[in-house]
Amino acid sequence: MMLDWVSGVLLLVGSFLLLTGALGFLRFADFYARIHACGVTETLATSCILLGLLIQSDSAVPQFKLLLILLFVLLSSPTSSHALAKAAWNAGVRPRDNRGKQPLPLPPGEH
Amino acid sequence: MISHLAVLPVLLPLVGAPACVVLRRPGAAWAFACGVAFLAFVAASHLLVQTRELGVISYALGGWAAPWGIEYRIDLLNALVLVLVSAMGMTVLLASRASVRGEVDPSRHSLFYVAYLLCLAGLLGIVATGDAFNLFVFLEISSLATYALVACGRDRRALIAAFNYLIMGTIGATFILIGIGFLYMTTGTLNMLDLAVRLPQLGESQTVFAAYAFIVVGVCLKLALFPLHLWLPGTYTQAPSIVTAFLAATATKVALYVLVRFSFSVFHLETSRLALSLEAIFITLGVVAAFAGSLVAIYATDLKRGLAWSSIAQVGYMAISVGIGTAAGLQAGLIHLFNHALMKGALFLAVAAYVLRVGGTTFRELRGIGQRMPLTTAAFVVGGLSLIGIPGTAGFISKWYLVMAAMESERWLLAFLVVASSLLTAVYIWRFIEVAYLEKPESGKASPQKPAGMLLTCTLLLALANLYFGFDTRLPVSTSAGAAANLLGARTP
Amino acid sequence: MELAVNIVLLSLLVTTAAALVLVRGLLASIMLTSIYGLLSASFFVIMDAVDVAFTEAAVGAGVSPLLLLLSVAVIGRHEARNAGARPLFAVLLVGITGALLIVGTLDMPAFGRADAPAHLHVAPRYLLLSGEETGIPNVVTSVLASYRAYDTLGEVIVIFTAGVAVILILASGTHRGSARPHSAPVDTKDPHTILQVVSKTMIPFMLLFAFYVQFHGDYGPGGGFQAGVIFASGIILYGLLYGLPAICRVIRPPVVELCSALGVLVYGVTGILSMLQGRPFLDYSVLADDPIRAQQIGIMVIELGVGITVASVLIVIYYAFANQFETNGN
Amino acid sequence: MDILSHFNYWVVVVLMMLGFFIVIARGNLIKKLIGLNIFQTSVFIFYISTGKVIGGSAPVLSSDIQLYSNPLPHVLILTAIVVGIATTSVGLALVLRIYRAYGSIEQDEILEQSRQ
Amino acid sequence: MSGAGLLVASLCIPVTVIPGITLLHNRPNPREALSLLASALLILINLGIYRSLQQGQTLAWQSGEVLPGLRLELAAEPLGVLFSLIASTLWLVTTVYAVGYMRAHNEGNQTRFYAFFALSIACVMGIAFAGNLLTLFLFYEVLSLSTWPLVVHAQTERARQGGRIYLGLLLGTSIVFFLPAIILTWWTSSTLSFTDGGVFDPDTSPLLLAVLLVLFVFGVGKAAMMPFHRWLPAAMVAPTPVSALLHAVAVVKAGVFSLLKIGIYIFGLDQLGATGSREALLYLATFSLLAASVVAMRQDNLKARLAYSTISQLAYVSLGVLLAVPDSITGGSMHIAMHAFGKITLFFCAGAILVATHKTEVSQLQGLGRQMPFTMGAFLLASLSIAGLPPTGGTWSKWYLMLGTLETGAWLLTIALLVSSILNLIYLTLIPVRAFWPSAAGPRRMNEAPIACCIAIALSAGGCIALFLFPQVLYQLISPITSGGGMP
Repeated sequence: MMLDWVSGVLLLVGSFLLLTGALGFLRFADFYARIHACGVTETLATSCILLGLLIQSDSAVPQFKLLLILLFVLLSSPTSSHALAKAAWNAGVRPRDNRGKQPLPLPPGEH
Repeated sequence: MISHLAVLPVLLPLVGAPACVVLRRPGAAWAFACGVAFLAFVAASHLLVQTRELGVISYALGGWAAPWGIEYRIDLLNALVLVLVSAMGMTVLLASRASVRGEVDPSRHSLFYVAYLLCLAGLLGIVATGDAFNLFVFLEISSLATYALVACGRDRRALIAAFNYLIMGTIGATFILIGIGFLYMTTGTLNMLDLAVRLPQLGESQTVFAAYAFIVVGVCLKLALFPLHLWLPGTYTQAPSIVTAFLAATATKVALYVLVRFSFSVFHLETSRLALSLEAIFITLGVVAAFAGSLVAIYATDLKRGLAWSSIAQVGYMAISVGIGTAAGLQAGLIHLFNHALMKGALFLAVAAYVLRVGGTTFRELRGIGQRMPLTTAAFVVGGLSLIGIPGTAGFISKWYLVMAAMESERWLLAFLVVASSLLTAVYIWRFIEVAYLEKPESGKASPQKPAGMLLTCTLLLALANLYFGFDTRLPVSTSAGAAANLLGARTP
Repeated sequence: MELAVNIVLLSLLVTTAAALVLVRGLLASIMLTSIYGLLSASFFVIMDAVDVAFTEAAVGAGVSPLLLLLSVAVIGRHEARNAGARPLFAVLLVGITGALLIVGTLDMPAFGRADAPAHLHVAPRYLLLSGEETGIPNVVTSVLASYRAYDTLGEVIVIFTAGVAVILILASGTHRGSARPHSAPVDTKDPHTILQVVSKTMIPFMLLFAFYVQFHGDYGPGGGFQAGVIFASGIILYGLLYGLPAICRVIRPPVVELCSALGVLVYGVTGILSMLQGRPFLDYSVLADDPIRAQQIGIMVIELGVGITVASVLIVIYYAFANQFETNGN
Repeated sequence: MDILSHFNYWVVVVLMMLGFFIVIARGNLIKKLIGLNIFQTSVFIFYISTGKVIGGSAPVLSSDIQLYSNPLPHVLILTAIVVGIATTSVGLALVLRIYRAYGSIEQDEILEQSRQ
Repeated sequence: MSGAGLLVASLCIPVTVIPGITLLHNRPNPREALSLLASALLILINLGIYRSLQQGQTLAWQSGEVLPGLRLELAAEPLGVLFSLIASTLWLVTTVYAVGYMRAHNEGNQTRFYAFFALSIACVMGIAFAGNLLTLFLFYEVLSLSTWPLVVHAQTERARQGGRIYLGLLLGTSIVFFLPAIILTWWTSSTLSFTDGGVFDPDTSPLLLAVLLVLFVFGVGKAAMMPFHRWLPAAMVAPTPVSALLHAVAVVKAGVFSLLKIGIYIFGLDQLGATGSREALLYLATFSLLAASVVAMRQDNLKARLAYSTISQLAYVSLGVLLAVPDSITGGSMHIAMHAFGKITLFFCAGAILVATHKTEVSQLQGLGRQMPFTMGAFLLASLSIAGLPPTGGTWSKWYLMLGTLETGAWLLTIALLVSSILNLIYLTLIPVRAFWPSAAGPRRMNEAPIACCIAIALSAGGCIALFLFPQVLYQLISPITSGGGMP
């Protein structure tokens, strides 16, 4: 019973985080901010949901599989965010100010 | 092996193709492919003999009985088309070596033969199968191989042609898939015989009607029936000549087979309510195709393109025969299917020889070719006469039966239109003959003669076949009569 | 509940497709295609088609966007605005086809009814007897690999044909099979260190997972095709990160080409074995004395053939495409 | 016949037609292939819908399940998906060659070049 | 040799020399000797067939089935024997003539010329001995095709134009009318064999028969019935030996011969007489007969004038068929022979004039009689034969045709025939008369054509007279037809 509660909370938190991530993705000003919003929230959110499901499940094989998926997500999700950001940078996308108008000045050594 | 006869014609090229990949030398690949095609032809001929003696041969693949497993069901109709396709596939392949060397990028030769075998296997598989979905799978095998073969053409327009064919062909195949899906929904089976039994029990169903419509449109795309012919001229013109010869002699024939099979064996077009309107549609489209195709062919300045349009016209005749829908009509269609393969095979092989010799197929390049290549041009003339329907050639027999069928069903105007359109054929064939024999060749363009003995032999062989089947018609006539009777008599209560 | 998910997924599908119609620009289109594939995979799960969902996820959301991306990398993402200005004709044609389809659906049995003819005729036998006849719980696998094994052979041939076709089409100019690029491996000044490290640890697991899927297909979703796709993805991932030459050194193109034929031959020869013993093509009963055992052996062998061919053909196709990128790209 | 019973089919028809429309109306060759992809995938969705039995479960035999969905469409669509990806890859290979030969993949531009 | 063997040999001899002719393309003398040899042999064989027929033997040959129930058949019957004899005799004469003409005229591609000539003759033999409509049609079509290379021999644009009209009309009519007619006949009566008294059931629908007759008459384009006559003038671009043998004798006679056979053996005279469309066609033939004569008068080119004259004379034979009484049939059949000898002489003369003086127009021929007295004499004789005046063979055929018109009571036609004869006289006989007329140009020395040409002219002109003297040979040969027992 207790475990059910825990898993319920985890699932809810996960869903909420996904929603915020999605909102951020839509509303934030520039590419990097957006990818930040969903990249960060997604990893946590998926982990929460997977954990919640892990608790719900009652036999060993699915639990093992879920664990593997969790591991995979933990590895792949940040990496893909990184890859995206890097690709954007290489393609010449530059961070902008809060309203998304002005390009921010480049760090030293870049042009 | 006799008991496996039904599956051998398809299986040999199907398994032969991957085995052919191992052979890296083009010559070896060609020789191997020829051997495989020859064996397939032998198997198909045996099969025809067997079906003539024993009637329908059923072969349960995987050992599972029919509606649950996939069945090969060979009756006279399949057997005839199998023999035709494997024979033409073999002949064109035998002729191909020199032409492929002349027209296809050297790095691709051995894979070219692999693709050829795959295409052949696909076509044979379509014909042999008794399962609607299996038909779709083999249709795709042959189509994919065809796209690759067409793209091997030398001109960059070959790529466009292949791409257009891919788009249209895939739309057609998807339509067929939709049709098969509808049929499955309403009957729960994919086996054609089973479908034929179950469909009449449904009575009038919109779903069945839609299924038939989609299958017909899909098949007609493959058949290049006017106005769904748009892919054909480009494809035939731009593909390597050998591929054109192969496709013209086999692919549209197989599509016609599928149309006939679905219309009469599965849907019982002759008894259904749709019959009248469909009759009119097929006949109208066929007549329009016959005239439009021939007219465009008359104004073509390129021999290959002209012949491509002629194929559209000839497909029109076949559509007419399906539209007539009587036993005589179907027989006429099947005979024309058989004979047209012989004609177009001979014509396009001759074109392949021309390409090899003068490097192109425009009328300007072909001036005076009759003096330079007397035997090839003689073969072309025989094929052309056959196309016109001069007595003594196979084409005459086709025309005879088609006009007969039209008269028997008292469609006098149709009979008249059929003979009148064949006059247009005479015009474009004669246009080439004048160019070939009466014009002086352009000076200064003497390309070195490449050895093409096999090509010439095969071309002459097909030309002789055109003459032979103009006099001894027992094989196509009796087989098609039996097949037509089967198709119409297969009404199951 | 199921109905709600159903409706949501379908509306998402429609939205995606509509967006595809409206959007210009190839990169966005490819992303939408990928989404479409993923959504339809999810839909297939709702429809109880787990095997299909698995495959569609791998193909619709994986392989085909990958190939599209590789092509766009060569060609560029631009899509002209006014190209193909025949919308009226298109609307007409689509309207007619759609109307015909709708007409066709009117007489169909209602969605999901257990007494629809499709569920009463052939399928019940599979559900009732396949367990006894083949000893394999996953009915889709037993139908695929035994009852309709010939279709599956056709499927393998189709994928093999695609491989042959792609080489045939793309090989001109460059010598067949030698995917020797002209430029150096990807961007030496900016090595994807993080990506490389992460994926290097993941690739072995991917390959392992491929084997799991290959051999677990009898009991759950999976089978040769899915396994082949996953295996190939592992290899392709390596190629994407370390460059074509690197992967070509590990797995030589001619070998892959031979493997693609080998898989088909494994399948075909299994069938021919039965013929040599006087049974129909692909009748597995000759492979062992016990019929169920024989079925299992047969299914395993042909699934292996499928896996080999699919993996090698996908790798071959990747090589051919990547080679285009390396020789033409940037 | 109530509306809901055919709702799935109709939506799928809409999906198919959207894909079909892209194939016909768009001039970009890659976009055409994408459309073809959508068209085919929608047909797959249609097939799978026909196999669904409400209340049934995935056709993996188990002693405690009585009602299964129809496995046959699944088998067919597995094959069809493979056919689809095969077509797409061949099509893309052609597009790449076309790009190399014409420097464009827009139908209009290619047609114009071909005419010259 | 057996009867069937003779028939096959008659077909094969011209064909078998073709490879020989082709191989000898560099050596004219043996090549032409071979042609002469073949034609002489052919005459012998045809005489053999004639003798066998007179002795009452049955000569027939059948192939295997081409279509179920339908074979290729050869059979010797009087009309065919008559036709084959005329054609083979004139082949020999024409070959002699051609040797002189082609060499004198320095024509190119002579090998092709002789080869296709031989092929055409083989087709003519096939038509003559055809035992059913299918066989007839087969050789009929191949004849059209094999004469095309002869028509376009010069390979000039004008020759090509002529070739197109030639082939277009001949193939067109045969495919659009003849072939459906044959198929319709097969469909109604299940046989295509030529049969005494016709093949149709007495209760066959009259409408069908009427349509069939129209189809046949128009379908046999080689009979040059108006309005499908344009091919004949177009074919005049060919070298003169071709015009002479093929377009005065073999091809056009093949047309009217086919009509005769169809009339006699497919319809049967009784049925033919009762067919509804016969009368209309009869008047069309009459119109053709008169109109062609009128047009011929307006032609200045000699060969064109002869061509229109041929059209007119062919209409006589068609008329004979359509009258459908024994006398008219006799007249029509005899006219095949009479006109053949007459017209070939005229063409030979035209060719001789061309070779010797390079003149092609009628208006240039004034006073030519002194230069070419022999040629012009022969021309006069032949033109009399065409007009139907003694001492030439044409007299008899026209006589029987007149009898035929009188028998059916068609007075109008009798008058038409008379008028036409007068027109013939005007446009043909006036030419030699004016040539011999003393003209201002004054006497010049003799300048005849090559000796081979003169021999040929002498032979054919002699034939005209011989036919006048011994018409009973012809009459006896063809009398079984009208008495109802032609076919073996």
